[in-house]
Amino acid sequence: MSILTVSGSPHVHGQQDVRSIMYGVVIAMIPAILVSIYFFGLDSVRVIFISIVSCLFFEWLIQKYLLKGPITITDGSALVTGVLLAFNVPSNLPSLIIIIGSLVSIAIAKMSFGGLGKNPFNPALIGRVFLLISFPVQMTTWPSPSPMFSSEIVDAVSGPTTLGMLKEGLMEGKTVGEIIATSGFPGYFNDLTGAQGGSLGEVSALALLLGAIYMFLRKIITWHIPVAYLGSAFLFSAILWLIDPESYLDPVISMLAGGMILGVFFMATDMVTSPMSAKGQILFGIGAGLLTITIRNWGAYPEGVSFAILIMNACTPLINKGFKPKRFGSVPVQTTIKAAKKG
Amino acid sequence: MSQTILFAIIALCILGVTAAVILYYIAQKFKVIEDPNIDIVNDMLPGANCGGCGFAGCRALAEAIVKSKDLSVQKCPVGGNDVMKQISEFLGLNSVETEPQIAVVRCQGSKINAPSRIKYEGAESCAFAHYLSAGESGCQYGCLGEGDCVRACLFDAIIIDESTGLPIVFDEKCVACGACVKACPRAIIELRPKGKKDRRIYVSCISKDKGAIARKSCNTACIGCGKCVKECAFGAITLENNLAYIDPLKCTLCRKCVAVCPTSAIIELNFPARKQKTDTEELSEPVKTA
Amino acid sequence: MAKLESSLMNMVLSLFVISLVMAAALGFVYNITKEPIAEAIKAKEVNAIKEVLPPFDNDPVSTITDIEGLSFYKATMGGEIVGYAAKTYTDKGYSGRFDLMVGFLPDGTINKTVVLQQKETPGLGNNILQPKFSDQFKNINIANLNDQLLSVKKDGGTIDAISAATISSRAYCDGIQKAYNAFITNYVNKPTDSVDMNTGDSESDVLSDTTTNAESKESKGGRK
Amino acid sequence: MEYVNIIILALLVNNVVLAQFLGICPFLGVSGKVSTSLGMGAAVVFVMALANLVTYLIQNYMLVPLKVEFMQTITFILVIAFLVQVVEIILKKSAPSLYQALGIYLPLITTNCAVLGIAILAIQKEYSLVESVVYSSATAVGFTFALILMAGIREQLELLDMPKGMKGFPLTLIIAGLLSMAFMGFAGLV
Amino acid sequence: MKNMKFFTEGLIRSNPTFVLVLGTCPTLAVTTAAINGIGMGAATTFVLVCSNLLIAALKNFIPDKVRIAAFILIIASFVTVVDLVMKAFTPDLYNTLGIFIPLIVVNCIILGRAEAFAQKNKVLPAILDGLGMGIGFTLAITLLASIRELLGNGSIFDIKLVGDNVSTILLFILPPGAFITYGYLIAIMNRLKSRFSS
Amino acid sequence: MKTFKLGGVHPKENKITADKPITNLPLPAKVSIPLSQSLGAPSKPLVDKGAIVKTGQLIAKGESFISSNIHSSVSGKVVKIDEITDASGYRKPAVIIEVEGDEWMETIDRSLEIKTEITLSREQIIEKIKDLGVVGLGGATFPTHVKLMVPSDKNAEFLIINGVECEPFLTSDHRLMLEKAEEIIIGIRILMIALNVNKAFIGIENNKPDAIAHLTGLTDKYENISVVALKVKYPQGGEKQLIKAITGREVPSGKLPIETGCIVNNVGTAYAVYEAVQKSKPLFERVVTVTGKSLSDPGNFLVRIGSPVDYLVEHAGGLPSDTGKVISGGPMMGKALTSLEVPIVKGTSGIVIVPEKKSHRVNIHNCIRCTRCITVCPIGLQPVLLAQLTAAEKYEEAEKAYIMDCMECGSCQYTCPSGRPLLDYMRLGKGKVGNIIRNRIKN
Ligand SMILES: Cc1cc2nc3c(=O)[nH]c(=O)nc-3n(C[C@H](O)[C@H](O)[C@H](O)COP(=O)(O)O)c2cc1C
Ligand SMILES: Cc1cc2nc3c(=O)[nH]c(=O)nc-3n(C[C@H](O)[C@H](O)[C@H](O)COP(=O)(O)O)c2cc1C
Ligand SMILES: Cc1cc2nc3c(=O)[nH]c(=O)nc-3n(C[C@H](O)[C@H](O)[C@H](O)COP(=O)(O)O)c2cc1C
Ligand SMILES: Cc1cc2nc3c(=O)[nH]c(=O)nc-3n(C[C@H](O)[C@H](O)[C@H](O)CO)c2cc1C
Ligand code: SF4
Ligand code: SF4
Ligand code: SF4
Ligand code: SF4
Ligand code: FES
Repeated sequence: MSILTVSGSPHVHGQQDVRSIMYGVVIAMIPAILVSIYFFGLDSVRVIFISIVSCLFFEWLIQKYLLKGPITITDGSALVTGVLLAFNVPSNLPSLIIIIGSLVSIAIAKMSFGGLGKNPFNPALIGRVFLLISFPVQMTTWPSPSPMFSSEIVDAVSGPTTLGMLKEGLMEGKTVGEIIATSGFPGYFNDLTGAQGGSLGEVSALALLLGAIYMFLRKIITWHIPVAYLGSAFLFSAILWLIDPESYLDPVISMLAGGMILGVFFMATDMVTSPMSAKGQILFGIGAGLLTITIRNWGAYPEGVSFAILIMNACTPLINKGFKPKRFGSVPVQTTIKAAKKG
Repeated sequence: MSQTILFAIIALCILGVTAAVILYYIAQKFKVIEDPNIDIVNDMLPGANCGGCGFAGCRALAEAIVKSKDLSVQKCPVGGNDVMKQISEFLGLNSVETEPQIAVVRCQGSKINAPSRIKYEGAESCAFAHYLSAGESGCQYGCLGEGDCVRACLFDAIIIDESTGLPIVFDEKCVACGACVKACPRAIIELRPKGKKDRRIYVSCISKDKGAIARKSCNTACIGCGKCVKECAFGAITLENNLAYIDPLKCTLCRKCVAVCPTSAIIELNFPARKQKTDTEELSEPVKTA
Repeated sequence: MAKLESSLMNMVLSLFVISLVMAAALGFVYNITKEPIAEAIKAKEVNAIKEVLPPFDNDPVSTITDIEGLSFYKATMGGEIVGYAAKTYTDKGYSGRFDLMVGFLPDGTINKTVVLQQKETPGLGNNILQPKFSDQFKNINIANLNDQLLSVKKDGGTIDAISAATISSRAYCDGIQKAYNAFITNYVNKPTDSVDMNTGDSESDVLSDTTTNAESKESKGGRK
Repeated sequence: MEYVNIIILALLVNNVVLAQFLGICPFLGVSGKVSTSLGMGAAVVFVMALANLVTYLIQNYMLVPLKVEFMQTITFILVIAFLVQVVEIILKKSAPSLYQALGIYLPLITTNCAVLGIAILAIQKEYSLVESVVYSSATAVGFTFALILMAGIREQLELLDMPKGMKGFPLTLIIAGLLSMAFMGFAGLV
Repeated sequence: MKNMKFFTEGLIRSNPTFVLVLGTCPTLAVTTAAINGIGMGAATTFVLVCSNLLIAALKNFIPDKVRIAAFILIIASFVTVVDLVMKAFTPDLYNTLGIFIPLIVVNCIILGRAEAFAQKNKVLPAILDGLGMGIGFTLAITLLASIRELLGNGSIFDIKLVGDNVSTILLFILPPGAFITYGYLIAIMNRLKSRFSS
Repeated sequence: MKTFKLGGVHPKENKITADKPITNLPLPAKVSIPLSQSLGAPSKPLVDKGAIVKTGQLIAKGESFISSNIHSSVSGKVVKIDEITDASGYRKPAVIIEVEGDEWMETIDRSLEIKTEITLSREQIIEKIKDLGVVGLGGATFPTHVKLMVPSDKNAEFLIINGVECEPFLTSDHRLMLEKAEEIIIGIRILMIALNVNKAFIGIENNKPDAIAHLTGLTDKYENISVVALKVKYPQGGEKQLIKAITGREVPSGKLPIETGCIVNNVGTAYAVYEAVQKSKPLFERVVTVTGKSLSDPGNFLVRIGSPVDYLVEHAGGLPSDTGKVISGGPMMGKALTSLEVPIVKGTSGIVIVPEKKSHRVNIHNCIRCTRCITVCPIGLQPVLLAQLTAAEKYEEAEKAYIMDCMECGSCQYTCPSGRPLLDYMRLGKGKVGNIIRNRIKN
């Protein structure tokens, strides 16, 4: 007999651990990674690779030399951050800028607070917003997606995103109808399957949805945030569209365009930075949905998802304070006796 | 030119004087009776109202100080230590001059002296380890090494020595605040007079087990043999519940008891090395940890 | 000396005295700095005018005329008009209003433009300060171009917008266009009406051949 | 619409703390707890609105007629300090419970540069009396908003152990930076 | 020698920016360019020294109950002087510092020093204290401003250090950059301090 | 199928001894009977060193309100009354008896006949249960007689018999229900008389269909006793959850089950009550499951109280060499032993041998705020918050967040993907908060 271990109960543990959750998210992102490689080719591989490696490297560096604590880069969270950061940038982003983004995500947004689980804001989004604000030129010049093996020679520099095109058009005083008619608008099908311009990860809504379904089945995410988010955003944009279809986008395209699907399923659901009760998560989703549409339509930035999620991240502790789970035995006993008699 | 100056003067004086007069009368009319000490302490504070102390302004801090009569947690970033000293003098808080004290750890049950018989896994908390079991060595009095005392110390004056698993106190950092004493679930840490030239002698064990049992779990346990009691010419050592205790007020630091203790449970600190001590003297000499 | 007691009298008195002295001192400083302040403001204006116009020897600030809400200055060299400077503005900037100074040669050619005051985003919008951008307006004459003149290429004009700062670039064009319109209607097309121009005699000849159809074209767009 | 614009601008787009850097000291100091932040926020709303009302009157009925606009700073700060004291004294006596909730924050407000800053800005922006009061109230609500967001986050972090050197001001500032980054999303709303 | 201590106190040990963390608004707001740091620092130092001087000189003439009001009056006057003088002689700097010049009045450092130091000390120490604090403040915000200018604009004191086509990290001269840079600077100072003290 | 609503987990059942009949364990050479075996104050010894005792003889008396009598489990000589190390390694007083034969007290009815007729009155029943040292065998070892003395202002409506056995591995209750069903039903009827209730439920989890069928068959003739099949979900066996599942009633926070008119007793307790009341047999032996995947011969044993654990393990095939942990009780709530020399006590329901590989906790990460602990908490607490509050020593806030309601079921820690020691902190916090509350009441 070896030395006996003494610990408090329970002495058994469930199946899921941090690693399986994080790698689950990575698996869920694989379809989108493949689609992005299909459309953007080697550039996509470069961006994803650099982003992952630098995220892991910075996490290791900080844990080893600054925090001097245990090194946990294998827990998968930096990996998720790396992939998601890559998903949030254009495929032609210079490597140095990607590295700066990773540094911001990991060093400022995550490790300053002590690492996994302690960060109040979503690291990948902080990285992305940091880059968007710092390098607006590079971050808003999108290469057009060009399917691999396709013989067309495409204008590699600017394939505007659905939303970018819209914003631009509206500023020139065109109506939504005109923009759609004149600008080679991607349309539902392209938005869904791939050919919409934009960041690596938002190219194909379908691939992202596939990953989301996987995460559902694995119980990595719950329905509350995505449903509340998409629902409120859809309703809000539908109302605007009904009021004035000239200047507001059709709600279905609104849902598919931009980083909506990516943000809703992969970033708003980050458990670290979202509320801890079901009601709170629904409130979080609704808030993010409304903010997204507000910023998209009236703000300076064409895309509101990142900001909306970050702002709701900031509200999360307050939401957590407001919503407590229902407690056993918090109702007077007579009520339960009566209820039991009825039922 | 003179007109501007005149108007400036008029504007400011009218404002200033009306303000002062109104304020004076309102202050008289709405006077609230309070502990006058609050005002005095408030006046001692810098009055920057910066909120840096965590209170809502200087007056709030003054109120807190006067009410709690405790200065240990209050800090004014603007005024600094001097101001706090002045306040404490005024409130008569630290007036009793005590001999400087220091925390001592009364356990030598290190990884070597008291080898582990079981392995504890769980919350990094001595309090919980204490609740859960007697401890890895089996000594139900000894240090659990999970560092509750370390976490309690605000001055980084106490750390766990990796090699022994026991806490060590840094003389120069410890301010004898007693936080670690309160934190230790086993009452291992004691505040003792710092001693002349930082020299201290104390029994580094608190096991009340009978000799044989105590010895079973730890090589350096006090076994209650009473040799030190006999040896001490000053009556500084008492034996109770199988455990010797050295009264710091009576102890003259003569070091005789240290020599006679069969288990080296008595520790001497900061003394010059003994002259005739040879390396071979005691093969089984336990590791000194303090 | 012992500290004064806090009696009502002492309190009012000391505050009164301090107010008095301080107010007096302030008034005094104010009087001293009044002139330099006014001069500094004027110097800034003159400097800007100097920058956008060829050398002159009069005091253009004294020739200030208000046309359509913009200030126009006339510069002469030895009594001969060398150009007009217009202080114009736009509200369409990324961060709201910014002020510009444009220099026109008597024949309607833009001599130079400078930014007087702006709050555009550093590194983006504030690249309008860079000569690379503003020099594009040099030597443009309305006569040589169609009415698309002062707009960025995206809107069909000739100006290369600063990348990722189309808004600021547009706004810049908007400000210049404002000044141009005012200049054309008041100095070029209506030479005799410009009554309050104290030297409004000779320029009509110079400019009479400059036909223009510069309607006040509001450039579309701008952020909502 | 005019007022809505002023409100959105002051509350979100040009948030006093996060974009304009006014009132940072209390923002850093009093944002430890949500309850305290609410008290402080309420006090600031009250004092700011009152201060803007009074400074508007002083500017337009005293400084301008007398042509001593250069006395703005000195008169405004006097009036604000005076107001704060009066409010404090009166509250303490006549509404002790309210004083406990709000009054204790009042002294902090005198040296809060947001109050003086907004008073001066309102004059610079040539707001009317009503606009000025709306502007200052919205600004103060914006201040409160930033304060409670920060307090919520700090309360949550309080329970976790943070890296050693980062505790206190550094983390608070970095959170403020990230918040301010998030708030940049509101850019261009009006 | 003793007087020297009054001077160095504010420079390092009680540096208003990094240790006391007071006067944060100008620290964050004007530090978009190194030159602003110097300007703001100089203006603040001037007010600090003058008000310390006057308050130390007048301390016995000011009854206790109105001392805050009197201090505010004195400080506000000097601030107005600075305001007027800068408007007259350095109009460009005046424009960039904007509203933060009049706001020197409410900078906690100044009132704090008046209360904590000047009203209890003689004139010379008060001046030295003001000078030390002021210079400590100036150096600190100039450091902060230099870092922000370098990262955000690629220049220091308007001297361009990178090529025209190199993109700089814009965020650093925007509000978030101010908070973040300041936060990390304090963290670094804390670390240095603990390293030196142990 | 009935179950409780809030929270719950489903650990792997591993009931490997479900088919192993209860076997009588031979007497050990020496037993150590601790003087503190039930909740409440330790009992006072009545025998001295050297005394000769018989099986079933009273050797220690419970003197305070909540404490119970202790009887000798063997016959032989008291060799000493001394401190022995208990399960957690602390030294506690015990009576140590050297076994000499097996001579039972004459008062005990050793006949094999099942005595169905209940002759005693309510008071006599309770008195007998008290005298014969019956305590709850479901875990908390709460003296049963105390439970039966329902306060005069409360009214018991239902007796609920807890045959859930939701802990993985353990099967002692299961076997008892199969082998001693008739006795258990008589015990239930006795308890019903003692409590003056006319309805009893037997709650059994659905993973024991044989027990459900067997008991349903036997209770058919009693219309006031019914068997309720329950969904398999941990902690179904928790008193509050069981009451909720069967009656739909919720025990209010901080209150006892009697508030809902329910009294819960374990099946083992019911059997012990039968033996005490009908056969005058004190509680000196119980069924213990000795199990573990690495054991060669796991089983359910009828064991005398005071037998050392290693003796039991010996009979279950000997201690495997790779053992890393030994648990007294089930893996969800049981206590890890510090040594194998400790005695079996009234509350020991099982001994689980865990191989070294499986005896360590999973890697600890920072909490990722995944909310799983909150979702599974059957009390609806926020374990993550409570653990953080405890670690930060914010006990007042922990109290306000209802830390005292935690029933220490361990679901939270079981499910936490970060392997946070949630229950460790919860227990610590409960201890501290409990002290604070006690001090408050005192003052
Ligand atoms: C923080 C920030 C500041 C900006 N500042 C300006 C600015 O000052 N001027 C400007 O024209 N665009 C600015 N923009 C960019 C606009 O939002 C918009 O992307 C651009 O003007 C139009 O893009 P284009 O020039 O590539 O067509 C800014 C963007 C961000 C994110
Ligand atoms: C301090 C204390 C007092 C109790 N008092 C009573 C009581 O008066 N009546 C009763 O029926 N049960 C009482 N109980 C028993 C509990 O209701 C419960 O049955 C017992 O703690 C065992 O529950 P468990 O095995 O689920 O932990 C008490 C328990 C404790 C800890
Ligand atoms: C989490 C938890 C699980 C429990 N599981 C069981 C169980 O499976 N079987 C059981 O009889 N008692 C179980 N108990 C104990 C019961 O709550 C209750 O105390 C017991 O049934 C009362 O009966 P007793 O007094 O006869 O022991 C459990 C308690 C807790 C807190
Ligand atoms: C469902 C899910 C979503 C996640 N989303 C993100 C994300 O958007 N950005 C990110 O940096 N990390 C994400 N992570 C990884 C991890 O939670 C994150 O790095 C932590 O915020 C770091 O403390 C996600 C993890 C999960 C399980
Ligand atoms: S807690 Fe206090 S007494 Fe203990 S080591 Fe630290 S400073 Fe000394
Ligand atoms: S001395 Fe006490 S508190 Fe410190 S490690 Fe040992 S047991 Fe823990
Ligand atoms: S151990 Fe306590 S907190 Fe955890 S799930 Fe069970 S009842 Fe809830
Ligand atoms: S289950 Fe664990 S990781 Fe998840 S919220 Fe609870 S403590 Fe945190
Ligand atoms: S400088 Fe302290 S609040 Fe602005």
